Amino acid sequence: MTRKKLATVWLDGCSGCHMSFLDMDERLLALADSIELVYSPLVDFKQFPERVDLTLVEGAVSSEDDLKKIRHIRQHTRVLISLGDCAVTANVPSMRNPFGVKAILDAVYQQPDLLNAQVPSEGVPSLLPVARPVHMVVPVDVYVPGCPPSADQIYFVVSELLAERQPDLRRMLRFG
Amino acid sequence: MQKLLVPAPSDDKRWRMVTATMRRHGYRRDALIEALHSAQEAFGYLDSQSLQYVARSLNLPLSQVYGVATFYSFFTLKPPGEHTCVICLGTACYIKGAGEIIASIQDHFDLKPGQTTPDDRASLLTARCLGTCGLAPSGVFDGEVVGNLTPENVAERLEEWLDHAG
Amino acid sequence: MTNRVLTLQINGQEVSGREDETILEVAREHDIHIPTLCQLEGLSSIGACRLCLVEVANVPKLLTACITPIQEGMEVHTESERLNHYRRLVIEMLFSEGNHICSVCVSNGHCELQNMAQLLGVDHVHLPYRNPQRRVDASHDRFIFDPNRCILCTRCVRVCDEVEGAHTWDLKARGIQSQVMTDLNQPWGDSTSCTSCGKCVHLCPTGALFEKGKSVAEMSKRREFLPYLTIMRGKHR
Amino acid sequence: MLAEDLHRMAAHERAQQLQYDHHIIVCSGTACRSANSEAVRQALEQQVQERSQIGVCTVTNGGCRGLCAAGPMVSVEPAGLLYQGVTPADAGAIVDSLGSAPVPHILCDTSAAFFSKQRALVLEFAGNLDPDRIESYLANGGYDTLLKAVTEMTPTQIRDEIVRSGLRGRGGAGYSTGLKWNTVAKAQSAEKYVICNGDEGDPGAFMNRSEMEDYPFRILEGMTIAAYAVGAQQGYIYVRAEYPLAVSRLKGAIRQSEKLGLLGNGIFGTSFNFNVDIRLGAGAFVCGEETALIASVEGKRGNPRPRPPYPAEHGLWGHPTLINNVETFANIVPIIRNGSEWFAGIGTAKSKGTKVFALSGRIQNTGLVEIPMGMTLREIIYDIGGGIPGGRHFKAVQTGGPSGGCITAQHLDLPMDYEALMQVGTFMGSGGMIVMDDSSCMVDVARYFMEFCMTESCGKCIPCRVGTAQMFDLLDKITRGEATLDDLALLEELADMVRNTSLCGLGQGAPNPVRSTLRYFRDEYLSHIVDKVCPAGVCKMQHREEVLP
Repeated sequence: MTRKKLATVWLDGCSGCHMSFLDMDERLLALADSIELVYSPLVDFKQFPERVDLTLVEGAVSSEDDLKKIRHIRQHTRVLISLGDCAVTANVPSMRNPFGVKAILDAVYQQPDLLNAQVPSEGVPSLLPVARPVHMVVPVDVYVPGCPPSADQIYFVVSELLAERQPDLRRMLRFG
Repeated sequence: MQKLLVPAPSDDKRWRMVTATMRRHGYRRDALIEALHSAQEAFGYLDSQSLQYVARSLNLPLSQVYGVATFYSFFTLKPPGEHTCVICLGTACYIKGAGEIIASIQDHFDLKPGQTTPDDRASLLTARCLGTCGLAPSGVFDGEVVGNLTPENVAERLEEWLDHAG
Repeated sequence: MTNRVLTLQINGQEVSGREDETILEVAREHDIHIPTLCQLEGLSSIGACRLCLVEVANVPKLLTACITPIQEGMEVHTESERLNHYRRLVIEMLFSEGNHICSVCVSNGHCELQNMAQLLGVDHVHLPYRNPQRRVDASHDRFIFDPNRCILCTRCVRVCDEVEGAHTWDLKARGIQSQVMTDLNQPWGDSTSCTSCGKCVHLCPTGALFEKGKSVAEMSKRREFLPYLTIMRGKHR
Repeated sequence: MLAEDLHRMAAHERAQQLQYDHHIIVCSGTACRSANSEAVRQALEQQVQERSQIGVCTVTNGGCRGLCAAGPMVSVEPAGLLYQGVTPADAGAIVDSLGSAPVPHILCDTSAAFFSKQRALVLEFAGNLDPDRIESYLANGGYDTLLKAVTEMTPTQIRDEIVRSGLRGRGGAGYSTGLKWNTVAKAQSAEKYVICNGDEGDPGAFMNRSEMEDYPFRILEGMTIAAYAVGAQQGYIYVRAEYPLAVSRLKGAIRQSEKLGLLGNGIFGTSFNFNVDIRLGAGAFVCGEETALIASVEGKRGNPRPRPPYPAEHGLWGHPTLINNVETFANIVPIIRNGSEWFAGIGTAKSKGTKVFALSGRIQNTGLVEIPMGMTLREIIYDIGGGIPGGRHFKAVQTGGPSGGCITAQHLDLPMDYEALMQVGTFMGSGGMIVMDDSSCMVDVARYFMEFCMTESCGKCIPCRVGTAQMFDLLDKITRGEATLDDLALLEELADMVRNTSLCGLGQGAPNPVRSTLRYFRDEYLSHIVDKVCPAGVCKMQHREEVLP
């Protein structure tokens, strides 16, 4: 049996969803028989592969870089899974949305008591006007809300998808 | 039980109009909107003093009075300018270019609907239909209904008001 | 007033109730769940949240269960794909209207909006978020009002008026601009009418009203007083 | 006042009027006033004086002639002349011409289709009554009908007449007026109310304004008959504060009627008492909805509540309340005076009588017209309305205001009645008719109406509060050229949901302009979305390299 290609992606989030993924513990070993981890912040591949079966996305789409990445990933992924509240609702990253980028950057980098106050502009991707959930940018196939979703839930979703079934856990999951 | 009458906030004669309206309605709670109309007619807008006076006189909670005053768009809690220009945004006026008139006022006088010029000379307001659709686009300049408005003739009138400022 | 007993069907089940009862009351007496958010026993029903809409045979429009009195022979359906679709949209609308960040909310895990989303299977919001800018009012000694989490159910307004009798809360403006506020739209702490009784806080379905000092997920609400007060008031009448 | 007094006053006024050889009547409606009709009247009075015609000619205020865009209108009786666009400078010529050839350059052709195709029931007397003087009304048979009603008919007989006439509510929904009256009459209560809904909030409708300005006594008489028929003692007229002239005319009419005992206790020597008070609206479209209107009369925020219970059983302060539109009340006098059969003989099978429409937008003759139900849209627009100006092409007409829809060229031969309009996806509404030509963008029109509904939503129920805002955002996005087909799908999903789940008519009707324009002008939506082009050239599209989702 060929192993399914799995990727995990970290956009604007706290990495908590990835921690929860790792919390699957020994079940990861069980999964390892049927999946091949082809791209992830947890491993060292630099390029997102041409064809990926399942991609778990953590984090909101907050910057130009996030946007570019997720569009590329969508093109090369069969089943895209929004993992956790940041990907599903934009969650904490969206708390800046009502105020606008300038107000936020000024509040953080232009405080009068800061020495050499200046907004970083080199080597960091510029922020989008608002942080968005992944499905507002590209089509999403499966939603797994939670902050973070539990290891059990992630395991259930991944194993159902590996079995080519649409996981139905809508009433089991909640925001937050 | 006879309720004690609340004294007017000051000896400003304009309060008499408000008091008279409330008295005519027997200080009943349902006179709230009528009382607010009187207060706005007397003072041009509703400040917190008016709202409190009406609330106390009619025995109504402050929040209810504030809620009513802000529900109806006819009431304003901000003092208007010396002159007011109301542009009708009814459908007939919109179809005939009321939107462009508003835009041109915005461009030429830096005045948006609901705003007053910094020198308090003129306020721009919009209405939801003056019922003078036959004259569309129409407006009200200091209480006088004027029809067939154009960006040009509106600008003319506004300039007249603003020029006399100094 | 005579209180005849009427019989009707809810979801195919024969049920009966007094003629002055609503569809919602009769359904609850028979353990049939109809979702609600604005309705609360002990307060007047206003039919605002639209979650309790039900289908009734031979009635073209959907009816508000919390307000509609039962009728003899009525055939009520409380569940259908269409109703569920509408109910999910109502919940999505609420999430899109305010700034609901469950993960950092005092009411996380105790929130009626969050629970309702789960119950109705809302796993994401496909309406654009509106991201309004709303100011938190922490001027009161003991309580905080965070309008970002307010769903305008007006339970606070109703309990303050109908039970406490202070009428500190009311709505200002209208439509998408409406918000609850105290007295003349002043800081809550400056309100002259508030008795600090806290009933509004405990009836609030979300984390919009909460006690100072409570951290994430720590604010669970106590509602036992409401039925008790309602019964006692009934006895005095 | 008793019957003899009424007849004596009427006879006296008629005799007064007969003293004059000529009557010059100047329209004093809002539209003509804003075209300076006051100055015209003063000039005419002055000329009458200067030319020593006092005692021969009288100058009075009159009501609307319908042709609002051509004001100020002046008529001369009994010659039956009508002048349009009169200026104070024309006054001398008009007075000089009395009894001889009319002044040619301002003469209005009253044989034109605009006048000949109309049928005046509500707008009876075509503006010849002086709305400020009860004597003028009495001289033309005013209050005769009330006299007949309270002295010769029982309340049941009156209600039967109204039922048989087939009159339906003129506020828009078209519910049977007679059945509504019966419900209120049957409701058990010591207190009952009659409310006249004059909160004409539809942008583009001004029938009720004109009716209240010109026929305040007729409306009061209709309300009083209604009160007698349902057993009410108190009435309210709820008028928009934006209609100051209507308010002052109604106030004057109430005062004069009270003075003559036509309102108050023991009307015409019977035991029937009825008083009327005015309540000012304050700028909330939702208050046109019955339950919101009641909340507003009670001095509260205009929040509607779910029906049932209907106001007919549980209305103002919890008492049975009859709420009818201004025009409905204006129809009562002719029905009772001429009989239900006469009324039922006008109109179509299910829609009886006439309807007053306000024609505006891209049409030659903007103004007020009254037509028998069942006339086709083509006759209204091309014959009465004089067609589309500037060589442009008719595109659609919006009826029913922000809760209505559009009627397109393919339905120009549609007979105007309640059912026919419903079939093509709009409704009668209160009678606003806004004509659009090929220079109007239908998406922009839909966006305009949605903005209206969004700002007028009371905010009580979630679908209307949030749904109208979301739909407005989507329409705005489409008119900016930034929307996708997914946005269009979402718009349609929301339109269905808001329509079916909103608490009151405002929310339920808010998606109608969208649904209707999507039904007939989907291609315009698609060209905004797919090609990023506004076919009418109204919307300013943002051409961006990459549009962010």
